[in-house]
Amino acid sequence: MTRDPDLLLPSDEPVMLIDPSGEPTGLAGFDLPSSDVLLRAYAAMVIGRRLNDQAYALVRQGRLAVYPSSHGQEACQVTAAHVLADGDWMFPTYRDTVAAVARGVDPVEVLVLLKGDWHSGYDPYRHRVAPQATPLATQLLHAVGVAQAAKLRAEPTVVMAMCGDGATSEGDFHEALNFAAVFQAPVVFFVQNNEYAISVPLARQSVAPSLAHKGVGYGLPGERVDGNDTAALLAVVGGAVDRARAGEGPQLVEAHTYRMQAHTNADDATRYRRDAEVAAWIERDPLTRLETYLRAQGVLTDEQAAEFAEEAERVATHTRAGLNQDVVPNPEELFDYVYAHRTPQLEEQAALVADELAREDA
Amino acid sequence: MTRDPDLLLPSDEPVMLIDPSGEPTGLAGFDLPSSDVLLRAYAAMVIGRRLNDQAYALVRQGRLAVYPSSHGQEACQVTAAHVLADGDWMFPTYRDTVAAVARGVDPVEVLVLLKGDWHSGYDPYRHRVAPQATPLATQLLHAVGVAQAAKLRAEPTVVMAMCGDGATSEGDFHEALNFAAVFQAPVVFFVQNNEYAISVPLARQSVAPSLAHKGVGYGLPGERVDGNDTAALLAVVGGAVDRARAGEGPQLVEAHTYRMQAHTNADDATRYRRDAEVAAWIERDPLTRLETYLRAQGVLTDEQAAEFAEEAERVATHTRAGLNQDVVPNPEELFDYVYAHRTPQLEEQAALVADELAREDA
Amino acid sequence: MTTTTRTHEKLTMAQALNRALRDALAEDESVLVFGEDVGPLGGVFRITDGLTAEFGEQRCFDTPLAEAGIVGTAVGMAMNGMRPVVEMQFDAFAYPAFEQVVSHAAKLRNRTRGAVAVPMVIRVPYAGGIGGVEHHCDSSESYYAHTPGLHVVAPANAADAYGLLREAIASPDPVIFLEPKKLYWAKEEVDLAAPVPGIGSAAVVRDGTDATLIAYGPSVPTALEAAEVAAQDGRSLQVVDVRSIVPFDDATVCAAVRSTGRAVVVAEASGFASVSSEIVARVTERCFHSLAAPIRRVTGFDIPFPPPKLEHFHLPGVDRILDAVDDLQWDES
Amino acid sequence: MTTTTRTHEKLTMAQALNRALRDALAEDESVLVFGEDVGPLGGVFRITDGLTAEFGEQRCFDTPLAEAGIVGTAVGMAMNGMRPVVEMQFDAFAYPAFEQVVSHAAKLRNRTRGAVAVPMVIRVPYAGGIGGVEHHCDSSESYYAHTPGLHVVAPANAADAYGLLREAIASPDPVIFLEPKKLYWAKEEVDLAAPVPGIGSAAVVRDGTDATLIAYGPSVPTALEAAEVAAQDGRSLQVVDVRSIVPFDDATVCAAVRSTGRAVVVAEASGFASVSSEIVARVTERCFHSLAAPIRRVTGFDIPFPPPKLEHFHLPGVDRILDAVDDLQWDES
Ligand SMILES: Cc1ncc(C[n+]2csc(CCOP(=O)(O)OP(=O)(O)O)c2C)c(N)n1
Ligand SMILES: Cc1ncc(C[n+]2csc(CCOP(=O)(O)OP(=O)(O)O)c2C)c(N)n1
Ligand SMILES: [Mg+2]
Ligand SMILES: [Mg+2]
Repeated sequence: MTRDPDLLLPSDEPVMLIDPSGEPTGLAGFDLPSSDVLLRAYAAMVIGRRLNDQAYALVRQGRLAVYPSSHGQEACQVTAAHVLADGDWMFPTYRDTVAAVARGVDPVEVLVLLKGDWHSGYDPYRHRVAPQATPLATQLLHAVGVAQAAKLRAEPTVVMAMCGDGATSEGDFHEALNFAAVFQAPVVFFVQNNEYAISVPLARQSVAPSLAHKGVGYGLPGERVDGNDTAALLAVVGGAVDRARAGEGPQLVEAHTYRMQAHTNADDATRYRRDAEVAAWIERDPLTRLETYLRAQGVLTDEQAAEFAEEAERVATHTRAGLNQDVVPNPEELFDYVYAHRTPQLEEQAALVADELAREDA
Repeated sequence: MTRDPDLLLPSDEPVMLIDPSGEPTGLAGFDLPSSDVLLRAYAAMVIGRRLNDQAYALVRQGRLAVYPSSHGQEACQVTAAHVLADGDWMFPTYRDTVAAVARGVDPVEVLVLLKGDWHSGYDPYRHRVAPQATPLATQLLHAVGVAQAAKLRAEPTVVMAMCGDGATSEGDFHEALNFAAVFQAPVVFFVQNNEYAISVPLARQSVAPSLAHKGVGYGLPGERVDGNDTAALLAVVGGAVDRARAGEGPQLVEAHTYRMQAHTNADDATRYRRDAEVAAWIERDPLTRLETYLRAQGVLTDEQAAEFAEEAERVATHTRAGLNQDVVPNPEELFDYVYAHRTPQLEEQAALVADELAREDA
Repeated sequence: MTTTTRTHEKLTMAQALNRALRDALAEDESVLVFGEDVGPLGGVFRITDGLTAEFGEQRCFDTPLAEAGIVGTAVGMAMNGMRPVVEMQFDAFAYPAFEQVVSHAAKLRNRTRGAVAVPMVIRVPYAGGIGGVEHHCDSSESYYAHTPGLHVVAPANAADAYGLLREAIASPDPVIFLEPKKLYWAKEEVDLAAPVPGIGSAAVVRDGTDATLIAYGPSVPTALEAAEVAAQDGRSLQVVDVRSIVPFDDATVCAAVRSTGRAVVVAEASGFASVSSEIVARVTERCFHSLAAPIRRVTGFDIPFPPPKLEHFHLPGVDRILDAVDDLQWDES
Repeated sequence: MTTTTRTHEKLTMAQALNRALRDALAEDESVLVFGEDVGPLGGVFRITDGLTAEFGEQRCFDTPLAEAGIVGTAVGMAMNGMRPVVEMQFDAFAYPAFEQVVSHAAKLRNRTRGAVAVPMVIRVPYAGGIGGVEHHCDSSESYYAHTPGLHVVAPANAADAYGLLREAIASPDPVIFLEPKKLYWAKEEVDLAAPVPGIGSAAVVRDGTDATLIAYGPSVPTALEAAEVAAQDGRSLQVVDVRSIVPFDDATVCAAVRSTGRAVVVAEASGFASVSSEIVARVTERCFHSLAAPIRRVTGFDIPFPPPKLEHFHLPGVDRILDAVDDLQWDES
C-alpha cells in the first residue's frame, strides 16, 4: 500500500497497446499478452458479439422482455472474466451478460432475468458469479464484503466488481471504494465507461479529469485503459487482479468504451445522440482491432476464424432453443425463498393461492 | 473550470502561513490577511473558546444534555463565518456552534438543540445559517441545492458546507461534491479533519494521501490547510469563497486540526487515545499561535486582550442566563410544524393531548 | 366519477402528468424539474417529454445518477425559494434517497419550528402490472405514509393525475406523488379546467349498497372491474378511491363503509404493516358497530415483488376481490 | 414471565446483549461484529465492550463511517460464509442503509431462488425515552416489518435480549434486532442457560381477564405498569409481549385477545401505517366476533419524534393506556 499520489493517479492517456488499426503501440511499462491469451479472448469475444446480437433479436421476437446489450464492449466483458482464477468472484451488472457467459455461466441461465421467469437464473456459487445487479453500484459493496471475508480466512480470492460510468455517481460507489481501501480488500473495481447512462452523457455525470482520478481520493491506484483494446485491458485489469491477489490492495480501472446500441431495446437513442457519434466508434470496434492484429501476427487463421464463428453459432442456437422453451411458472415458489422456512403467514398465503388454483382446475 | 489534475490536487503539505511559534512562514502564493482581519478573527476566537468551555460546564450543571465542543478548532470555526458575506449561507454541524455564533446567531438560540427545548432554536433565514446537522454529510446536499438555486437566479450567494473527517466517508459527501462540480455550484466544502470520528481515528476512515485528494475525483480543486493557523485558513477558505463567487465553481478545503476534548461530555476519550497525543496538540493551540503573532506585530495590546476577554465573559454570562431560563414547553406545538396546516388526524391527536392536560389541571 | 364537459380533452395519464408539469413550469418561475433522464430523453416514461425544449435546461435538467443527491439538492433548492419536482426512475430506486426523504424533506419544517418550508414533489413511477424485472414494480407507499411530514397521493385516472399533480406542486409541504405505471397509457376524457381534487379528499367512484371496496392507485380500476362483475351477479359494490393516503379522508371513507356495513381494502403492496393495515384499523376503530363482518384485505402477499411471469398470482385481481367479498359473512347478517 | 433459577445472573439488558455477542463469537468462528465505534470504544452504548480485546481486530472492528457501506459489506460477507452482526449507531442513522437492507439483505435469498442465504443481524438501538436529540429516538420497526425477507424482533427484558440475540445470530435469515435504548440499563435475573425464546413466539407476560394489552420492546414495561395500576382499580389486564414482530405469533396473540374480548395495542412508533395498525387489523380480522369493542391503539402521534423536553407527551404512558382501556365500551358489554 502506498499513499504517494503519484503512484495512485492514472496515466495521462488511457493505456493502449494495440491501436484501432491493429498496430501495436509499443507503450512502455506493459507487456503485450501472449498470443494464446489473446486468441482465447478473441474467440470469447466472437461468441459475445453473436450472443449480444442474438439476445437483441430475441427481444424483437418477444422471447425476452428487454436486453441491455454490450455490443461494442465485448473486450471489457471478456477481459473481466478471463483475468480471474477459478476461486475468484465476479459481480456483474444487468449489462454484463457476456462477462458472466465468458466466465462459464450458461447464457440461457443468465437470460432468465430478462425472460422474466425469475430474478436470477443461475447458482452464484457454481461459477462464483453474483446475480446481475440492477440497482446501480449497490453490488460493489457486496463485492467488498465477499473479498474481505475471503481475506479474513486467508483465501487467495480476488473479486471483480463491475459497474458503469453512471453508477460511479452513486453513494454506494464511494462507500465501496473507501471500505475496500481501508480494509485493503482484494477487489478490482472495473468501470466500463461507455459514455452514457441511458441518455445522460458522461459530461453530465462527472467533470473530473477522468473517472480513474477518483482512486487517489481513497488511497487506491486508479488507471485508465482503452476499453476496446483487448490487449491493454488484459494487461491492466489482469495486473490489478495480480496485485490484489498479492495482497497489495484494491484498484480502480476505468475502461473507455462505447455503448453501440441504445440503453436497451426499449430506449430510443436518437433522442439524445447523433448517428455520426456512433459511426465514429465503429472504427474502434474491439473485435476488428484484435482480429486485424491477430491475423497480422499470423496467429489467427481463416480456419480458426471459421471455427470461432461456428462455436458462436452453436451458443446462439443453444440460447435460442433455451429461450424458446416455455417454463411453466409455479406460483408455490413465490413463498419458498423469502426465508429459509415459510413463516406461518406465508403458509396461509400460499394456501390461498393453492386453493384458487385448485378451484380454477376444478 | 479546469480539468487539469495538477490544478486540482492539493499542495504537498497543508498550507501554513504562521507557524506554531507564531512566526510567519513566508509561504509563497498566499497573502497574509490584514491585521484588522486577523484581529477581528482573534476576538471571535476568544469568544468561541470561552463559549466552548462555558457550554461544557453547563452540561455538568445539567443545563445542557450534551455538548460537542470545538475547543481547539476555533480557528476553523471563526474562519467559516468570517469569510462569508451577508447574503451567503452556512451549513454547520452539531460541532459548529461557535461558527454559527461567529456568524451572528445568538448562542442561546444555537444551544436550544442541546438544551432539548426544540430541534433548532434559530430562524435559518435570519443569518442564513441552516439548522445544525446531526445526520452526517446529509446537509452537504442541501448546501448544494441552496447554492444552485441562488445561481439559477443569478444571485451572488456562496454556501459554506461544513463537515468532519468522518462524514467524508458517507455516500452523501460523494454525491454532494459531484453534484456541485457538475452544476458548478458556488459551494465551499470545508472539512474540519480533527483526527477522530468519535473513537475512530482518521487512519480507519481513509487511507488517501489526504482528504483534499478527493477533490480531483470530482473535478474540483482540493486544498489542505493547517486548521490551527487562522491566517492560512482565512487565506485558503476565503480564496475558495472568492473563486466560487466569481463563478469558478466549488472547492474542497481540508483543515488539519484536532478535537481537544472528548466527542461530547458523554464520551470517554481515554478508551481510544492517549494523553500524550492530546498534549502534543496543546503546542499547536490556534489561539496562542495567533495571539503570539499579533502581539509580536504590535497589533494586539494588553488593553485589547482585556476587552476581548471581557466581551467573551459577557457572551458567557448571556449564555448562562439564557440556559438557566426554564422554558415551559407547549405540547400543542408538537402538532403545528409537521405540515403548513394540521391534518384532520393531527387535530384529533392534539385534541387528545389538550384533553389530557385539561383533566390534569382539573 | 363524472367529468364536466367544458375544456375536456382525451389524454393518457402520462399526457395529463406532462401537461401538469408544463402548466406549472409556465405559471411559476420557481418550479424546477430534474432527475435521471428527465431532460432531452423526457424520462423513461416520457412524463417530462419536451419540457427541456420548451423551458430550457435551467428549468428541466438531468442530474448525475444519485437519488440521495437528487432529493438532497431538491431539499436545498426548496429551502431557497424553488419548487423542485423530482423524478425517481422506479420505486425501488428511490430507496437510496430514503434518509433524505425521511429525515430531511419530511422533517425540516418541524425541525425549524415552521421557519423553513420544503415545498417539493417526489414523483415515483409506482407499483406493478407492467411485467417489469425486479426493483421496477415495488409498492412503496407504506414507507412514506408512515413518515410524518410527508403528503402521499396516488391518482387512479388521468383527471386526478393532472389535478393532484398541480395541487402537489402548489403545496407548501413535500408530497410523494405515486404514479401507477400500468395506468400511464390509459386514455380518458380530462377536463383541465375542472376544480382540482384537494389533497386529503377521497372520492366515491361507484355507488353501491352491499359492500364497499376501498382502493387507491392501480387497484382502483381493478376494484371497479370487480364491482362491475359483482353487479352482474346481483351484488351492489360501492368503490371508494382513497386518492390521498396522507392526509387520509376519514369522513368520506367511513361514511361509505357505514352505508354498506361491509368493506374490502384492495392494494398491491404487501399487506403486513401497510397502508391497507391502517385503513382496516382506522375504519374498524371508527365504524365498529356498523360492521356486519370484519374488514377484509386483498393485497400483495408478504413476498418480494415476483418476476414478470408470476406477478399476476401476486397482484389483487377481480377474482380474489370477489372471493373476499363473498367472505363477508353474508349468511349471518 | 418466570425465569428458572439454574444458572441465573443479575444482568442489565446491555450486559445480556454483550454476553450474547461474546458467546456467539466464542462458539462460531464465522461470527463477526462491526460498525461505527464498536471496536476499542465498545460502542456508544458499550454493547460491544471488550469484544475487540477478547477476540481481536479481525472479529470485532470499526469501519469507516457509512451505514450503506456497513450493511452492504455485511451482505457480501454473509454471501461468503460469515455471520456478520452489525450495529447502526441510532435508529435514524440506519436510514442511509435502507436500500441495502430492503433491496439486498431482504431479497438476495429470493433473488437467487434460495441459493444465496444472507445470515446477518442488524442491531439497532431503538426508540425513545432517553431524552435524546433529534434522530436518536426514532421507532423504525414499521419500515422493516413491512419489508418481506426480514425478521424483526424487539426484546423487552434482559433474558429475552440474550436469547433472541443468540437466536438471531444463528438464524439463516437477516434479522433486524431492535434494542430498546431506555431498557439498556434495567437490571434483571437472567438464566443464560434457559431455553431460547424462538423468533416467532410472543409471550403472555401477565395474566388478566378483562382486557389484553399488546405491546413490544420499550412499551412492554409501560403496559405492565398500566396493568399493575389497573389491578389496584379492580380491573384485570392481561399483557402480551409480541417480542417477534416478523414472523408474528398470531396464535398466542389471538388466543389472548379472545380470552378477554377487548384489546389495546401499545407502541411508541407513530400509529399511521405501522406495526400497531397491522396488529389491530389482523387481530380484528381473526377475532372479530370475540370482540366487545374495537381494538384501540395507544401509539406515538403522527409527528416527528419530539425534542427531549416534550417526548413524554408523545410516548405512550400509563395514563393514556388506561384511558384507552376505559374507552373499550364497558357499559355496553
Ligand atoms: C439505484 C438505481 N437508480 C436508477 C436506476 C435506473 N437505471 C438503470 S441503468 C441506468 C443507467 C446506468 O448507466 P451506467 O452506470 O453508465 O451503465 P450502462 O447502462 O451504461 O452500462 C439507470 C439510471 C437503477 N438501475 N438503479
Ligand atoms: C448518518 C450518521 N451516522 C452516524 C452518526 C453518529 N455520529 C455522530 S457524530 C459521529 C462522528 C462524526 O465524526 P466527524 O465527521 O469526524 O465529525 P466530528 O464529530 O469529529 O466533528 C457519529 C458516528 C450520525 N450523526 N449520522
Ligand atoms: Mg454507461
Ligand atoms: Mg472528526
